[in-house]
Amino acid sequence: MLSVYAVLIDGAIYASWLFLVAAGLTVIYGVMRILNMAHGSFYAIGAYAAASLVGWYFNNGVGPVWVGYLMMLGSALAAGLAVGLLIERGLLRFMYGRDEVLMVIITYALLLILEDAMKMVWGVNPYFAYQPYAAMGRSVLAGLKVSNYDLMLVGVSLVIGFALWLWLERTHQGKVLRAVIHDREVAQAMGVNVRRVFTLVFVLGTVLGTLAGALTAPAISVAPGIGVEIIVLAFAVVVIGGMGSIEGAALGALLVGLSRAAAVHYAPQFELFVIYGVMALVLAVRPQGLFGRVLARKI
Amino acid sequence: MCLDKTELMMLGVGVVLATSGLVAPQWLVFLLTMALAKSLVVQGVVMQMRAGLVTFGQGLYFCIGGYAVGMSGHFLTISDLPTLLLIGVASAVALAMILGLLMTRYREIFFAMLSLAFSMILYGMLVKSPGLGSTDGFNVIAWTLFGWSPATGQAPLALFVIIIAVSAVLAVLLHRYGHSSAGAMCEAIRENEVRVEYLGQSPRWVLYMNYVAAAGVSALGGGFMALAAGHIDPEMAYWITSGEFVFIALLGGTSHVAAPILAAILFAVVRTYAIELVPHSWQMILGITLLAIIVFLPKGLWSLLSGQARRAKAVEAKA
Amino acid sequence: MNYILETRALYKEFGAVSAAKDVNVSISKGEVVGVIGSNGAGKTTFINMVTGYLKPSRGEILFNGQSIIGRTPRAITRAGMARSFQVAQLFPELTVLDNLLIALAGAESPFPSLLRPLRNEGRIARADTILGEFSILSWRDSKVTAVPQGVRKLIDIAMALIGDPQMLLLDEPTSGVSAEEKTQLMDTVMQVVSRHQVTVLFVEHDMDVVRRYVSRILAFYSGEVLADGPPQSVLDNARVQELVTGGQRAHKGAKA
Amino acid sequence: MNNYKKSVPFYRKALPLTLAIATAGVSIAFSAAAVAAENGKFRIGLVTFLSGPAAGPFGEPSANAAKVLVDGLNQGKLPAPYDKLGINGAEIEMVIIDEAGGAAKQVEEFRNLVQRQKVDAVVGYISSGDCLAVAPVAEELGAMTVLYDCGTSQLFSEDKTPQYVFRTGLDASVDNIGAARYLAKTHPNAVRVGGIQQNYAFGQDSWSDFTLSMAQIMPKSEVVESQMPKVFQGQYGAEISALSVKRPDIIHSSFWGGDMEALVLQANSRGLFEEATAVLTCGESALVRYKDQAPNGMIIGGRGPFGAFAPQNPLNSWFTQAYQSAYKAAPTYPATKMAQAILGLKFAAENAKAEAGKVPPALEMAKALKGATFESVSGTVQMARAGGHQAMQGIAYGEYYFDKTSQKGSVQNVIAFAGECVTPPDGTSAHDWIKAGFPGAQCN
Repeated sequence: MLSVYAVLIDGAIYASWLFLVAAGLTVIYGVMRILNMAHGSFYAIGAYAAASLVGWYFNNGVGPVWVGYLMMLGSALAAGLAVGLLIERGLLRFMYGRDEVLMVIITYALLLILEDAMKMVWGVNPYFAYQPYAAMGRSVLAGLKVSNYDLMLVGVSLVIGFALWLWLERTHQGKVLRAVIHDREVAQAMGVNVRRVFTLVFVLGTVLGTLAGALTAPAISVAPGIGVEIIVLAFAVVVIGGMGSIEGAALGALLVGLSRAAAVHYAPQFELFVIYGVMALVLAVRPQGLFGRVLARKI
Repeated sequence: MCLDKTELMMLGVGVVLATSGLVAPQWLVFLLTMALAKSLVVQGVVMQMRAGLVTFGQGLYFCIGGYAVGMSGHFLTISDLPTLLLIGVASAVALAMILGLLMTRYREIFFAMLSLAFSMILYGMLVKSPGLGSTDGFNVIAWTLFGWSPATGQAPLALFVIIIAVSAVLAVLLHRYGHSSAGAMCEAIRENEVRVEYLGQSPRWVLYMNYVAAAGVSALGGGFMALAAGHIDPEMAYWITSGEFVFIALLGGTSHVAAPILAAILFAVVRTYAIELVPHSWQMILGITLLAIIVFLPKGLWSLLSGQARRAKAVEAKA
Repeated sequence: MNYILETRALYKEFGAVSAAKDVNVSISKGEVVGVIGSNGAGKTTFINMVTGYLKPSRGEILFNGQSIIGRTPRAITRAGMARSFQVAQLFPELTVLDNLLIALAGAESPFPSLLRPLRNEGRIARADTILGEFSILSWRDSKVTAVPQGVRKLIDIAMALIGDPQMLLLDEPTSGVSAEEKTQLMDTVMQVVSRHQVTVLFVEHDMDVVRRYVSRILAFYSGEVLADGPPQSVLDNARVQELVTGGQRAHKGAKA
Repeated sequence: MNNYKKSVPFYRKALPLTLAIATAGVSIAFSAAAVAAENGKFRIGLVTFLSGPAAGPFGEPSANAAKVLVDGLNQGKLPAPYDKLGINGAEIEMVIIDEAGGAAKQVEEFRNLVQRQKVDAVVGYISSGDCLAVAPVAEELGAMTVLYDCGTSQLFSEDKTPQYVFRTGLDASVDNIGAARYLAKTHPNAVRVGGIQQNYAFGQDSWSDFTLSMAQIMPKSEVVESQMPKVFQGQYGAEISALSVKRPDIIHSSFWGGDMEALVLQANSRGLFEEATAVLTCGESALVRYKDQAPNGMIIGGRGPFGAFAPQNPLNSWFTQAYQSAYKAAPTYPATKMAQAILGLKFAAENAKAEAGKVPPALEMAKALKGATFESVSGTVQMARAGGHQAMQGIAYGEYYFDKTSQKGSVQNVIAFAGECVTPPDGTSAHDWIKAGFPGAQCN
């Protein structure tokens, strides 16, 4: 019985982490139709930025802990803005209108570059900034000891998810965005400044990526390759949910999170490919993903 | 069958390379062997690119080919090279005939992602199989050819000659396929599937056939890789490996069967020296190269050659 | 009864909108039928249903007396019904010649050959002839992307015709073509199709164009066949004038 | 017929160019090969991870250790018996290669090292897959090869009659037999055993070796849970819950590097390591980094008498001091193992029949190292297994202890087990030896 609660709790926690990781990816794809392979690198950059800054803060003198959390968010925001603007203004905007799959390959090249760039900046030694994670302590849920930090992650991803949804569905800007999603040309004709929208969205997506990294950093040891490891994971979630849909990403994350937690508890031997199994299954039944739209071609 | 000039040329290049193997240093012979093995996989990727499909999971068939060879050597103690390779190709084709039924329903990004998913599932299964050495993989037994087993140190050169022969023949076949009705139909599907349907053709059938064929070709590459390296591991099915194949495909371009071979060799040479000279940032070099190719040579390195060729033609015309 | 195409009580609904209401049309071999009607009257829907691109909600379609409901476009094409498109459906990155060669190879066999080359004297000669008939041979070796709209429409039709269909459906052959080109383009098309002795049904907005070539007119309005018969009688039909030809003027005004 | 050729592009013209480029490539490579000629120096090809997750915890310390040692040797700074300049009087020159990229690529790089770079010996390899793949090539090329870290028991059962391949590091089964023996001594009453391993060969082998040993050494113990998360996953929330709901007394893990640190952090802050005692076979490599995030009493090992477990001897104190001054940190076990491999190679070269200042032929070096006993930073090493190609050494385990005042972590209650106690004799695989109840094991 306990393990059933455990599955639900672990599933929820893992799902919320997955959603944090996948949100940026799906926002960017939804508006710009770019499946951004470099998203994993954004995640890693956020993690490195936070880990190095927070680590430095706690290793030199003992300030109040909450400053550490502010630093995490601050570093993620700064890194996201910088990297996002640099890449969108400096590279991607010259590539718009190219074939979707080609864009994937472009971002793949970006990933290769960023991976080494990070090695140059932060070296290969792991960064270990555990204080924000440890400081929160733990609580007991249904007889299971859970880290409060993980519970906080659940809250954060709920907030972010809801905010994104509100923004897209309830604000004027969101309407503009959806106009762009549905038809770039028409939006342009309606006088929407698509380029500005793109810049905005890409930077937003990047910040979401770095934020996910920064929030994960205190719980892990930040080492080379963490970015590469999560890309495929995020892809799977987004594809399952239907690329470009926030609700989809949320549902996909929940699906993957729960099935993985269940696998870990009841059938550890399937854990490794349960994610791809779910993805292949969903795609086989609904090629466009759970929330994806099919566009019939007019002739 | 009469060969046209291009095909004769390709066979010629093959002969030249093979003979140069006799004088070239062994490390180079080995490097070229590996490159050619990869180029076979890339041929499979290119075949699908011509039909407008980019696969991020060709490592699946690369790996199947390699493991089929390794396992039939290990468990069935088959050492005859042609038999091993045939088993590899056969198993890949068999799998492709099943997966193809599903894959041909997908296009663009979905095809890419689903192919990736399948190869990652294989990766997961292999990692979960201690019997097959899990991530360590296992060593492939020494091969023989119709009962003849090469003396120690001779195997790499022998394999080099064999793979050149195979690639050359395959290049000729693929060249013909590229110019055949079916090959043209693939490009037509890439350009406008609805019209193909209204020509009384079944795009899915053409793609299916193309998918299965590509799987077979790639498996051949996997088999050769296993025999050359003497070792196989699940890394072959990892998505990064598949990404590398896409990389090489774009590097060469899809306009000519020799392009993947050229690209694979270039890639191998560049990477070897990059790792040596800048061991800490060779990925970055690859990334920048890839961007440069996409921006400046969207049709791949081959467009350089063709460009030159056209200029040559022009000069000829003037003269 | 030797109707080549016959539809019985054909219905098609898209949600609330109905694009076809009880459409009964019978066309005999050798007829040249013009279909008129303002945008959204259901002309293209009719063609799409007849060629299997859309499945009708209810009703029956007979081609040479055989039902073709639920058959794929390729099957219907193989049965001998070819079509052209409102927006020319070509292979943009290939040459005009290759477009036709592929169309020809496609028509020859449902299973294209893996090793025998697409280009052989036979096919090329055939393609050249048909390009000649449409007098666009000069474009033969240029990429479709480099070819003007009018020519593309002709290539589109040529690709439909090269497989020797029994019946040809032309969906607005002159759309996207300037007014002055129209007549000349239609003349070429009609000369060729009459030479090939193929039953033709074509959709057209411009009444003068229609009048010139057809032996019979179908007037569509909001999914229904408003009138069906010899050109004059249909065009003089009061409701047609009110709802179709009149509507067309308004429609043209809107367009301009 | 003819005229359509116009629309067929370039192919005919392009192929000579292919030919040109191909030949150009060949000739370039040729010249490159010519450059790397013999130059009288003792050239060592050094292969370890410079990129990827293994670079930080393993690759970098190893490479650093190699640099420290080679500099020391070239300046003749080492204490006896290694006070001779360089190797056998010849100056040492290193060619460092990144081990990342998979076994197939490593085979390619190995051939490059031997045949193009013309190195006199290759030292390296962390990944067991790479070791397995490289060994046969080394034998084929007759290249003196010293494997320093990889732990697979398969190595010498694949390479049955080794000639040029040696391993100065220990077989992974030793870690886990040792771990079981340590538990028997320190936690005799532990019953419920859980495990969490990275899901790849090393993790799977470690777990099976450990469980088999426990069945023999602590028959009362039972396995209650086994988790195998993806390697480099970093997040172990679900696994930790799955373990803790089974209420184990002991949790065995062969995690290493970032994964291990993350596991310790997450499990510790979720109280798992308070209820259960953790046994980390690779735990020593993060000794200085746990700080207060690891519980006191956590059992850690160093895959042999390495790192913090290395004994006090002149060689080790020189090495530790030199490493400290060069990299501001104590050498962890990968560093020690690398040093041991290079010392083994030096021993081999200097005991091979060759005049001083000359690089002895590979075969002579191999003969000299086969079955030899040499002094190392980790004490005396006997090449006593796999027909004299596999080092046999004791293994030690200890408990982590963090001192709040000095903010330093250290190892306590260290118990060392002699090599004969934890190493299977030749001819029997680790599994069979354990299952048979360690016949012939001599324990202190």
